[in-house]
Amino acid sequence: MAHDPGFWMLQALNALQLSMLLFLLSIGLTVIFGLMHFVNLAHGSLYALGAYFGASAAAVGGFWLGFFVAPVAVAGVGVLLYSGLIRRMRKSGPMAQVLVTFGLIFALLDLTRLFWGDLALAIQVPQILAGRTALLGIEYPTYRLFIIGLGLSIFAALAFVLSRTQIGAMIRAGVDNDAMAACLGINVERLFFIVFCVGCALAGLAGVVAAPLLSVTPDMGLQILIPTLIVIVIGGLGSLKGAVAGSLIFGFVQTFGAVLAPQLASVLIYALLAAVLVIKPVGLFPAKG
Amino acid sequence: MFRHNALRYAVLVVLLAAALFQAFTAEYFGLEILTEILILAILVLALDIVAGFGGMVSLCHGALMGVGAYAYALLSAKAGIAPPLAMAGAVALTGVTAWAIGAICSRSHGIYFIMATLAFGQMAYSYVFEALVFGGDDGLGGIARLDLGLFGIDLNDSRSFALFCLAALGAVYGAAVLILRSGLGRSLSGVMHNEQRMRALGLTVWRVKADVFGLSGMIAGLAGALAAQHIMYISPGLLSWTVSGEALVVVILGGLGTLVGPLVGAAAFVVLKHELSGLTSYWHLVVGVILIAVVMSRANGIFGWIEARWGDRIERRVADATRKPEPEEATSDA
Amino acid sequence: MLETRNLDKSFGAVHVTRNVSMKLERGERRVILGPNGAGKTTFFNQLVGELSPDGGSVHLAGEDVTALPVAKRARRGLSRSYQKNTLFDGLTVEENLGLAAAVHTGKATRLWSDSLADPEVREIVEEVAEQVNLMPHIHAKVSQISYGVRRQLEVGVALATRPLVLLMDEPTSGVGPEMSKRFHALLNNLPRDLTMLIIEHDMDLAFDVADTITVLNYGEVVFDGLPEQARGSKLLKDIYLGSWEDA
Amino acid sequence: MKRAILAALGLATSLALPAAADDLKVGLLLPFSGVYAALGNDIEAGFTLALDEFGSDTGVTFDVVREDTEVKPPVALGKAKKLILQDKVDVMAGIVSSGVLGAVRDMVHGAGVPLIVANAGNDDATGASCSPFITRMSFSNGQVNRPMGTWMYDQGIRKVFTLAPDYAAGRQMIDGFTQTFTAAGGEVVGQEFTPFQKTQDFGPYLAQAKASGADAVYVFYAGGEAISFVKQYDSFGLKAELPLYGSGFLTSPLYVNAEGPSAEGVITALHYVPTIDNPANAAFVAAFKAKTGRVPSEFAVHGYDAGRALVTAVQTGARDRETLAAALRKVSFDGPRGALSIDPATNNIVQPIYVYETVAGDDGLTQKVLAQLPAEADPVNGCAMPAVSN
Repeated sequence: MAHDPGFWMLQALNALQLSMLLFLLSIGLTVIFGLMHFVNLAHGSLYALGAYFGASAAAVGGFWLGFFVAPVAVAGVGVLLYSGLIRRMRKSGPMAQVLVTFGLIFALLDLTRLFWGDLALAIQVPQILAGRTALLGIEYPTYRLFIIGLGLSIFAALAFVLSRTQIGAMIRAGVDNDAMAACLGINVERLFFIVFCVGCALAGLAGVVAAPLLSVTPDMGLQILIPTLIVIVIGGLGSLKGAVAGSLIFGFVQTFGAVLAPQLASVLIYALLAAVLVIKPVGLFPAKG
Repeated sequence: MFRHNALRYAVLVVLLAAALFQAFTAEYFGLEILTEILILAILVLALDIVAGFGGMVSLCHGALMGVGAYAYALLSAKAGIAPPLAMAGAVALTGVTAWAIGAICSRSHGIYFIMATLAFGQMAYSYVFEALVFGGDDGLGGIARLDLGLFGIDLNDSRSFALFCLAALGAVYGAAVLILRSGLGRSLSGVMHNEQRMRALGLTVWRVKADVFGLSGMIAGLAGALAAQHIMYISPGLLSWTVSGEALVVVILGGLGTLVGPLVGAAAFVVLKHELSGLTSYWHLVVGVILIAVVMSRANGIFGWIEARWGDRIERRVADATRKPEPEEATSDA
Repeated sequence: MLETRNLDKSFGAVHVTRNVSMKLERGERRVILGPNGAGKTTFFNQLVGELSPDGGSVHLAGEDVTALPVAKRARRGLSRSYQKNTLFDGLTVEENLGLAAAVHTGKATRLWSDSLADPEVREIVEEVAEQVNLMPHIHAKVSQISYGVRRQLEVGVALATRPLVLLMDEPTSGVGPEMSKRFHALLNNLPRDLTMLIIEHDMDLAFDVADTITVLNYGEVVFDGLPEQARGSKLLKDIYLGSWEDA
Repeated sequence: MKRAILAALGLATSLALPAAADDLKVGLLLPFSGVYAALGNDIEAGFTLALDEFGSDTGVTFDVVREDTEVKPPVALGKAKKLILQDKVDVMAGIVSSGVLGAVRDMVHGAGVPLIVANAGNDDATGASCSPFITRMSFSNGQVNRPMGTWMYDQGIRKVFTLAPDYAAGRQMIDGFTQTFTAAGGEVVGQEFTPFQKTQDFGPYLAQAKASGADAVYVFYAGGEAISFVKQYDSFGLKAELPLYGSGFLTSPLYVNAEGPSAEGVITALHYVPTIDNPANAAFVAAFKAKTGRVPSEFAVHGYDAGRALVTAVQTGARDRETLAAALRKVSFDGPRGALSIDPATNNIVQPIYVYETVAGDDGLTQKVLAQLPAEADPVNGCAMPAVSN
């Protein structure tokens, strides 16, 4: 395995790119869990929907139209889900929630097949992001750098919102202790609604951003679900820090596992998850409360 | 703790009668469906023991069934061990595997437990998928059924095999009831209700969880060994997490923690699936919507719903007859 | 019978247990008094092993049990009840007691027999039910009995492991004074060789059962002596009255 | 209960009616849901097209019973048993995944029902586990790739890095290629197998390929993985310095539009592309387009030729399981793929292989045939086939 530094640099960027994509997905899921104690297994399906909405819009008005339409449209689906299902399920136990969202996976999978067919769709990378950029002595696909940049910006924006704004303070209060949040006169219901929709929008964004990299197929939601769950469970459910840490761990283990131990590549991440849960049964950075 | 009541007995009798009727009157495809139901029923009983009576919601029971199926196939077809011994071996091996998983996951709860079991299931799946000994994704064929020629039974006949599975299901049901009524079963329900207190009373909680998970794994392994014999061919798809997910759906649709409910659920699920997949290739949509509707109705599955309607009435009648006057302020007689 | 040596515990900057040393002889009934937040329950949690101390040791019947997990200490005869009811809600009174008795008799992990049908278990269940006056409710579910009876059951479950040392965290918490009196009478009727350590909030009630009294304040032992000495103690009055109202 | 199930499945009627003398019951076993649903639909469209086109003047009515395998071997086996034992079909066709083929093999062989394989390419199916009742009208994994090894060496390529998903088909495809490539004198400088259907980011492997010092990369991917792979290969800018070759499924017409410009210039080998220049293909492409509005894929042609093989067998007078099986093994005709025949030693198809480049055409991407490599029968590979009777 004697490779030049450029090789490892390239792999590190690959790992970072995968981490950022997973971060976009897991952050929404984990905040929704932290705040509402709601496990949304259909989060992956929302990601697939984002890719499909994006592909349809991109076919009409190019990548950037898809880029902006997808999160909004998926947030719209989030509004429907929230008012139709989620709000009524809030008081039910986790089992019921897991099952309802399991049912949603089934339903959304077939709905995408009904609307968009079984054939794979695609979104082309816009001209400005096509090609490669020279960076630290290596050439790296510009679009992948865009994903890394987007992930980091979303992370920075969320960190700012959560630490510096009033709504961020409310969310932190809610994650730590919902009873206290209610005492502080926060309209918890509305807060949940906003956070749920933002989480959905981020999943939609992840979908449309991933689409030019991958293929848009009905089962893409199911494929991403397990990695996303692994990320948030390794990190600790409901924890922002955990979502970041989990995404990075997953991205790097997956990427370098494929390079250094290809025979173990598919087992490695599950073994890591099992190991984390044995040592820290509630993940690395569990949310308090 | 599991208890039978009049309703549960009645449903059991109806189910048994329906299964026997189907076994003796159905043609080929009907028998095929019946056998599929019976094997799924064994698997969901295994899952109900841990999930419904121990709060251990497992997403690796599909994988455990797969372990049983592969163990049987390897022992009988590759190692040349006699089928009855291979079956015992498969059950034991799955039990040991499950015991280890249960022991390791015993400290995790709720969603973490679900994810931890998922991780182990996926590990097994990935391993079997890629290991060449197991035939990779092409699977293994040429699996023989148990030879009961000694008793004049030919299991290669669909009807006999269906009845054999029915007998196995009956035995498993009996075993499940015995497990749940044993000291171990009582401790399990104690752990589900209040794990901290059981520990404070001196119970080694992880052992109880692991033991029950291991027993449940043995049952799942039996389901696997039967499934391997039923289709006489196995593939890694058997271990996929969606199989565990479907089993969980069946348990919930039927009624978690009722033993009888999951049996109803297994029958309903298989029949529904076959009816729908014959009508449309979008049958997942229908199943999804039904699942959402059942859970949203807040009933504990189909059987839970029946029990809530009728069970209450029965319970009340019994209670009315035996109630003793008790003061509202009743505290202590000390 | 039960002894702590220099037990110490902090949560971050908060020092919750300060160098606590305490010794209970066999059959001794000691009451721990102290205002809210004095660290009484935290101290209990360290005794039974639900919390591990930063320093110091716990000794049961002459043996160092500091490193043992909760369940092992319990099997060696250390049993506790909780301030908040910690019962098996879906089960009957009999089953609650049975679970505890089954663990004690080693029938709790048997696969081939029902623990509640076991004669040894039955004997303990009946005896404990008599001791804490649960006979009239023996077949009722926890959800069907009143709060006061649940408090009795809370202690009953702890007793059904046949402990050497019984730790009770505010057994009369939340019940009226009249009822508390009767409860203490009931405790006084328990076998004399049972060592008891009781957290009690109400000073007067404490004197009903106490052989000895320990007072904790800010995690520290500020008084250790006989009830008569405590009754007149100025220090005690100050501590207690100071925070009495925030209770 | 039984009545209800059967009625719902639409079986009650088919059970009650005995087949008329000149009715042929055909079981079509394909995935109509799951990841290969698109393939199943294409094969079915081709199959029915062939029955309509060629079957009308045989005087035989083809009664097709279609069953969804869901790409799950146990489900498929159940369905196969149902077709054989309950519907009592005379012949079966279909089967997309090799796993499903492995599952139904013993059943089909044991029951003596002729099966026309319309996709699954597992080498063993016409090798060690061959059967006189199983005739393959599609391809075998090795067959498609073997000619490419020699061809690429002849093009001056000496060092190759290979990539494929880690499952039986992936390994067989790559093995077929490396055998002939190394025999010709080429060197495989690196070989990776990626976790099947679990790899979304090929970046790590692409960086390895780049660092390996190879002249070219040879891969097998299909479906969604093919799309992701081709796009990511292009985005790393590897296409210019490290030309991409592969098994033709990589740039199948079914997926190539989703791959877009990334697929341009990729050179692959396959037994069929819609741009093959012969009259039979021109007619087929026109008919398929008229029926579905799509350009036919290799999957469509599998279905089409499977249907045509069945009709050809019927034309020899075969009407029952035994005679159909015997007749199917002797089928040969000039179809869209050129001259086809069945190798009596293995029952596998013998067909020419086309090397093609994906290029931009007037409306989207199209396939430019670079070479037609002669048809070669697969090695017998452990198959012990009873000789063809009479």
